[in-house]
Amino acid sequence: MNNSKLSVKDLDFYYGDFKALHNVSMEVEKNKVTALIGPSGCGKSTFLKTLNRMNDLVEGSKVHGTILYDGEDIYGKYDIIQLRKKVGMVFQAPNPFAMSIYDNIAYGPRIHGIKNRKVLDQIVEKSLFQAAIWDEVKDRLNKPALGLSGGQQQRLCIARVLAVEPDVILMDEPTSALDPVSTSRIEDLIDELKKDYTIIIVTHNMQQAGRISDSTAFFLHGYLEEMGQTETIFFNPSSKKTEDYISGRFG
Amino acid sequence: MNNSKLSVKDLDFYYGDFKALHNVSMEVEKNKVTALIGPSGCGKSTFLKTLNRMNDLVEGSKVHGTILYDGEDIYGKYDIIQLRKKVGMVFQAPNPFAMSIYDNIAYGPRIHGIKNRKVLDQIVEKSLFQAAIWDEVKDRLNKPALGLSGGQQQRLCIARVLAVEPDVILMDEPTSALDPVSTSRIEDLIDELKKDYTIIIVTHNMQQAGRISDSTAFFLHGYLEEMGQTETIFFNPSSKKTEDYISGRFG
Amino acid sequence: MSILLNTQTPVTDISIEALVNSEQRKADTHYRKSKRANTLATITLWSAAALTLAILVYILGFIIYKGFRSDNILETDYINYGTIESPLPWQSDDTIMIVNSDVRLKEINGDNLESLLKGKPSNWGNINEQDLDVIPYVLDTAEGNFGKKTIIKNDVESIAAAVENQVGAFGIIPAADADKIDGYKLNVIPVWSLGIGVSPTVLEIKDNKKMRFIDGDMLKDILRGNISNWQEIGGIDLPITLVIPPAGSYEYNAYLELAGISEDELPDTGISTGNPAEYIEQINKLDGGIGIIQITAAEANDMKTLKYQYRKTGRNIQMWFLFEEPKRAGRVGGVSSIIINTIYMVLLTVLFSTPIGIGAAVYLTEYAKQGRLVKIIRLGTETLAGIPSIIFGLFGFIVFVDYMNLGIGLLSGTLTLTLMILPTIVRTSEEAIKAVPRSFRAGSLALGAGKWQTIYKVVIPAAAPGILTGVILAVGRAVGETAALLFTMGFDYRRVENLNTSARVLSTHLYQLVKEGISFDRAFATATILIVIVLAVNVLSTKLVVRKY
Amino acid sequence: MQTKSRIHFSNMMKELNEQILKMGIYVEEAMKKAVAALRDQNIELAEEVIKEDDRINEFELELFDKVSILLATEQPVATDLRHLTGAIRIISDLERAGDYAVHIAKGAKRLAGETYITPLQQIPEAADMARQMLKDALTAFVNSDEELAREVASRDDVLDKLHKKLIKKMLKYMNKDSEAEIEQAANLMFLARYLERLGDHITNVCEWVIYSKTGKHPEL
Amino acid sequence: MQTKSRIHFSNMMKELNEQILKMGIYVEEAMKKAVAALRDQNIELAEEVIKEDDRINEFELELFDKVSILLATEQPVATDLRHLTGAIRIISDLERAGDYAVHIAKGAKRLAGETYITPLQQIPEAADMARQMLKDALTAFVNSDEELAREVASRDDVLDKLHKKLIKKMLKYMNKDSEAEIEQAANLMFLARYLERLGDHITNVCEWVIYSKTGKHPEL
Amino acid sequence: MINTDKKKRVMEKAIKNRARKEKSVEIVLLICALVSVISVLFISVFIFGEGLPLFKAVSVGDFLFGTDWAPSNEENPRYGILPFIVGSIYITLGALLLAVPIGIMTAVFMAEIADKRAVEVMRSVVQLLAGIPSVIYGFFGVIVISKLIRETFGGTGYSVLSGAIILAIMVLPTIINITEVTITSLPKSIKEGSLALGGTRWQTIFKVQLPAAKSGIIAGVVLAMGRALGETMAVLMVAGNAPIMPTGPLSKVRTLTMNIVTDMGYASGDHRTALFTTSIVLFLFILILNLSVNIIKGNPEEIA
Repeated sequence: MNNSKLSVKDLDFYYGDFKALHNVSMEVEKNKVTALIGPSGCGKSTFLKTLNRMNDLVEGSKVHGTILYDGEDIYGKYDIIQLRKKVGMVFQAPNPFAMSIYDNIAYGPRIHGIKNRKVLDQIVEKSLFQAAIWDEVKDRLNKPALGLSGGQQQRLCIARVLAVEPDVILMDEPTSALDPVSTSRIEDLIDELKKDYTIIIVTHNMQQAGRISDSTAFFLHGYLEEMGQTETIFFNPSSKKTEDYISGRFG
Repeated sequence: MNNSKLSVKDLDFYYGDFKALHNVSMEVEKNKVTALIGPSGCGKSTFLKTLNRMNDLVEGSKVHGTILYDGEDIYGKYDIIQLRKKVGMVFQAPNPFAMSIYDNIAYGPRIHGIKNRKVLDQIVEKSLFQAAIWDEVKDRLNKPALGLSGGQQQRLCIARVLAVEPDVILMDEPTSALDPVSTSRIEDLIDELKKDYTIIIVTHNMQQAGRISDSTAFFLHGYLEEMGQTETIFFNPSSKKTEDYISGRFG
Repeated sequence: MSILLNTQTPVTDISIEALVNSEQRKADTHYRKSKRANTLATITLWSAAALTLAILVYILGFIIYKGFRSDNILETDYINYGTIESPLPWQSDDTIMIVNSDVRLKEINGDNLESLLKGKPSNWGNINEQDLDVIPYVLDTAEGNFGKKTIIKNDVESIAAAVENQVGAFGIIPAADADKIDGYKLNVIPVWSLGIGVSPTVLEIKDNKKMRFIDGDMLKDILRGNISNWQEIGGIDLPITLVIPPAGSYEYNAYLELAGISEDELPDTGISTGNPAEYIEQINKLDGGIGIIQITAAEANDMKTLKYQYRKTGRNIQMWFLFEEPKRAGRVGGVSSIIINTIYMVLLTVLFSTPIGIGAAVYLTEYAKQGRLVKIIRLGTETLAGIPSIIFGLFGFIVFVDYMNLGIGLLSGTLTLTLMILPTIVRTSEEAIKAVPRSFRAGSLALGAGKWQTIYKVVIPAAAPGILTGVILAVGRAVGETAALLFTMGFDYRRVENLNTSARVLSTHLYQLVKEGISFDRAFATATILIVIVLAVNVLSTKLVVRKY
Repeated sequence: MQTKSRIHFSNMMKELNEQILKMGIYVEEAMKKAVAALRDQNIELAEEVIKEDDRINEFELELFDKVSILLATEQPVATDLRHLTGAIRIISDLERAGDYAVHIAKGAKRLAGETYITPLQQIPEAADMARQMLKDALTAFVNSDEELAREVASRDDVLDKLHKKLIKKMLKYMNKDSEAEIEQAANLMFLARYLERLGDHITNVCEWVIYSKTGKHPEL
Repeated sequence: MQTKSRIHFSNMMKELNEQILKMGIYVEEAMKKAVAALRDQNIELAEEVIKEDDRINEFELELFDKVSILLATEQPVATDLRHLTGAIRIISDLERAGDYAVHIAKGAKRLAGETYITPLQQIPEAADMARQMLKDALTAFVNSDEELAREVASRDDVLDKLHKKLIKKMLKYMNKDSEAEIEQAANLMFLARYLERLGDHITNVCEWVIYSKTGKHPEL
Repeated sequence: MINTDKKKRVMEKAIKNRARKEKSVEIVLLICALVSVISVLFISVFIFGEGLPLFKAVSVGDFLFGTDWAPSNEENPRYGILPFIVGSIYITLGALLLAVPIGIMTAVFMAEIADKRAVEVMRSVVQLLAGIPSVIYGFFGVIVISKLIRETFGGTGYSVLSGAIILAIMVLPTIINITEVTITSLPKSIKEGSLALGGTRWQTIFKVQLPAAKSGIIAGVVLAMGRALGETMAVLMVAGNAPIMPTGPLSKVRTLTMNIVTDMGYASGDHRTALFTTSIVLFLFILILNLSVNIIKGNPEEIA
């Protein structure tokens, strides 16, 4: 597939002896929103974290299979720092650093060697603008980021990711800690961002997956049970298990 | 209304100087499930807690107005211990005590003076049975309750409430900490329990309110914005705010 | 993007490429730098942790090692070397010493043996720090200047039997009769009687240097003729003149054994002598002369002797140490009464502090309304926790000892300690109680339980492991505390009789032993006991894993 | 992970199905009565049909609301959702079928005084057939029985043939001179037409059954 | 608490509305062409209408799926939901309207060779009126314009009157002797009937508009 | 019916008893809670009561800034404690200088680098270091540190340096514990956030985590300072205990705490009072440090 940004082949993942992912293969299309759904412990978050190797942090974890990012194997020679720069991540709970709003956004560019203040200014403004929070914070860039509301913090975190110019953005239940209003805003933002980025989002909220994603992958017990167009998954899934899950029934 | 179990009239509630509830009036029907919905901080949980005076625990809280339980004013001479016995409560996160399953259920009857082992045995079995968890735990009544899964713990907590023979059961987002499977079970249980009990449930999950409740009350900024048959609220609410909230839109 | 757009204008293309290249290079450099910094930082952090670990291992290892194994450099007039059996200096025949098996004795030198036989001292304490009466037995054939208490028997077997049965008894028997004591439960003790005789010139002071002692290796080298000048072993510049004892004499055999050589290997430089008198004279007369000799003989002839330095290793702390009462400021005996005092102190302290501590914690977490009172109580607790123990000591001294007239003793001490560890218990209990989820309380209250019922039946049981951990940690602290006890509990090392009796505990005992320089071996042993308690406290407190809710 | 969950929803769905069946029975009854009225020239029966159509219409709206409320409160997806959207169309077809019964009843009223130009044969026959089809189609819906639905739909051809036959016959009568006969023939032609349309609606129901089962729109 | 949220959903709804309008235009075109074919006795035009009906039918299914998918993925409630369930019924009415255009086209084909017994006047008139009603009804739907919907529905009476007038006229012709004339009259009667039905469907659309606005089923 | 009546009566009785009990329990608990406060009050009152009268005989200036401590001089007793104040400060700062870098780095190691088992080992190491009684540290100092200093730098080995080293070891656990707790209690997501942006571990620790843990670490250092300042036994045994102004790292030194212990055994009259006055100075030092810990610690909670 030419449009494939990430291409996962026969991925197995182990936490110690526990096999958390079984033989997962998946193509993630460019400039699309792909939602990963499934019950708790199904491996969706684990899978997400294999994509920018955040799982390397877990002791005793092991990966088999290949993940190609733009055709290169990220578990091969691909440099992990470069990978994480290209494949950004937004977390469940907003996690701004205990610094000013400006420094939060500038943190990424700075650690990647950009020191010129003007360039940083530009990056900060652009990122905040893209994350649809510029208007709310432009007058208090030097205030602590922790003073923002939860929803604002999450958009700030998205802006922080945008500042290092990623290609793919992974989101791990980015709205589960937010109220409905903030959730709506983030969802709108995701809709906006997919013009420029490839987005993969884990969500336990089926409605959310339905609303914002183009493709949906359903994980169960570490297996990729079904993947397809979101419309198909929600309207006419081929697997009984998928249907049971999305319709809130089991067994 | 003859069918009214709880009758709230012109209730104001203050946390210190902050007025958390404004002039709320509501009739809660017997053997029905009433859902309280609304955005975070709208007062729905606060309202719930006024019904069994759990809000008394909060320093500086103040109540105006009347709440009649079976016609008696619970903020009048009504004994608080009796009230809480009659108006049981299930919490957001399952909170079994750090004791055995048996002792958890027997705790309530014991503090109310029942010491006879045979009677306790009966109560324990009946309550667990009612809470649809008897089959899962009957062989390990003496094991610690904290060893159960989240969903089981929550049903245990419901059983614990049933053991003191309440009349009304208040539930404060009882499934928000549970996975979809456990949530389904609790919802089924609620459907079952309403035959014998009057249930009031706070939920931030609108779908849940739709699924399980007979009446729905929508709170906003401490006001009871709208209350009515769940079907009406979800299908044809009279308030624009209600509609915006339930359809995920604001403003 | 712009690169793609500009492909039609090659000029711009090149400049952009150059720009991109330079940017790329800059990024690469930065990238390499940050990687290197990362490695360096990791190494530094590892080292810091390793250092911390090393400090602990060293401290514990050192003290525990010394606690179980005494390892001292000692100096004596006598050669303590190998298995040399010596004749008693005042007897011509070889003799051996047999000792009751309860007497802790591994070797003895001639002087000590002689004084024991004379009945001075009459207690083993001076010899081996053991509080036992000395009961000497000798054969009627033995010659010597014996004390009044020395019991004379007429056969070896009866001596052996008496020594076996009487605690503190020892006997002297001919070496030839060694086979007669087979089957008796008693110890045979080697007796040292040899010393190192030198000519007075060796001990002269020159250039601020003086020959002071000699150790086993030096002696061996000298006897083998490997060393020719005193300078080589720290003495003055003076050639060594080795005097060889008369062939066949006791000294001669000892010489060979000490040097580890056969007769043929005797060094050529050595000056041979024919009889004991000549031997003694040669040593005395020759410049830099040296020879091994019976101390009694040396004393009799006014011969100078060199100190012999040796390393004495052995078991230090042993079971008896725990179960014997200390005597003579701890110089003698064990620490049994001190351990008992320590236990009393801990029990009393826990008894006083635990209920108050838990009560305070419960009040703070469950009852107190957020307000000035809580702030004051919390501030009070924190301040109390920060006050140095010496100030507690002073306070205890004025208030409990002086003002309340409880005297320096157990009660004053434990009350002082109670105040000291109270904050620890309050704080850990508070944390344990706070860690019990609020939902437990809500759950209980919502069932119609009262507040105290809820606390008593739900909260405290759930917090019990945490509270217990706190108490154990507090015990650990109490056991180790010294400064607060200096002026409040006193130093009486006997077992306490009542609450007002001055009482020494392990920590103060250790302090006394070190401060007064009584015995470092005892100090190490006491420190080891303290450390074992600390280890036990730690293991216990971590074993009580605080429940995760 | 077995749990018999969403009991409430399952019950609601079952109730809905039962009510759709009930509506089907009403329509069928109306059909039966209308044809009987036609055959027996029974004006009262015909009027009864006309009057009862209101009930069917109301029933449709009631069921429509019920489906909507299920959509609002239970937020179903996949098969459940298709079942409900299919139901919206099915009740609309049923209502339409009811309308045709009314049309027939009205026709019956108009023709009540006249002597039939020819013994009524095909019309009651076709009506019986249509009624059976309707019954079966709803059974297929309730049981999500795709095969039955296809079979019922195939029967429509027979109905069409009957219709054509009747039209031909009527046109013959229309060539006659009697004004009354011509008018009657025209009337009967309309009635036959209604029955044919009814068949189409039943075919539609079958299509929706298959759709709600498979998610695909079949061409029957 | 102001936020212009659920942009995606709003866009999807807008798109759906546009497509329903588009479907309406198709139907209207078909209507226009069919009536033109009838008037001008243009067989080709008639056949075009018949052929193009497939597109309308497909369009209906497409829109139905679109609505279903919106229901599945966006899980709307209240007004949004009613708008969507209303849409299901409206597109079904539009499709039916398309069918009537086909019927008219078929009639046009049948009558193509004949000389009209009377100048066609009412039929194109009624058709124009119906087309305008259709347009307005859909505008009302897209704008949730209750008033317009009511107004459009009220126009149906005029349509009905026109129809009755035409029927009366035709029955007159039927009393004549010419076989051809009678058949033509019968045919034209049918055509008029279709237009009347069309009006009913447009009225239905109006009802659904009001329903999706108010949640209540109006009786228009 | 009879049964329910009985049940009801039983319950009513239970309710009545409960109410009475609740009140008395609360009072008892309040008394427990007040013990700490009362103790602190008593300690202050008695220390000040015993110590302040000295200023009748000696001026505050002479006491605080006098460099001569000669209480036994019968004709002209002098009570200058400046050498002890300076000594305390020297030893404390020396100890912090050694302990802070090692402590923080060890804590970072535990929080960020070490695997689970290494962390467990290090935790028990720190806990043990904290648990070892000061008298043992003192003993160890006498046997090992003093000897080391003596053999390396000459002199007696009892010196500021020995005291600082032994105190450094003693306050190490305080610094490690508080720093580690502060770092690990930072939300994991902060670290993940930085790593996910392509930050190296080093950058993450030093640019994100340590700054976020700043106030906790400072609180730990101040707390350690208090410990060091108040420590008695260990320094008493290794620091030489000479009442002179320390001149360098190898100089013998006496701290405030040592001064109290040393003379308390035999002092009387003004001399004894002077010792209490010394303890007032120590007490005030500690109070100031504790207060500042409270202020520093207060901040992160407000943010969180």
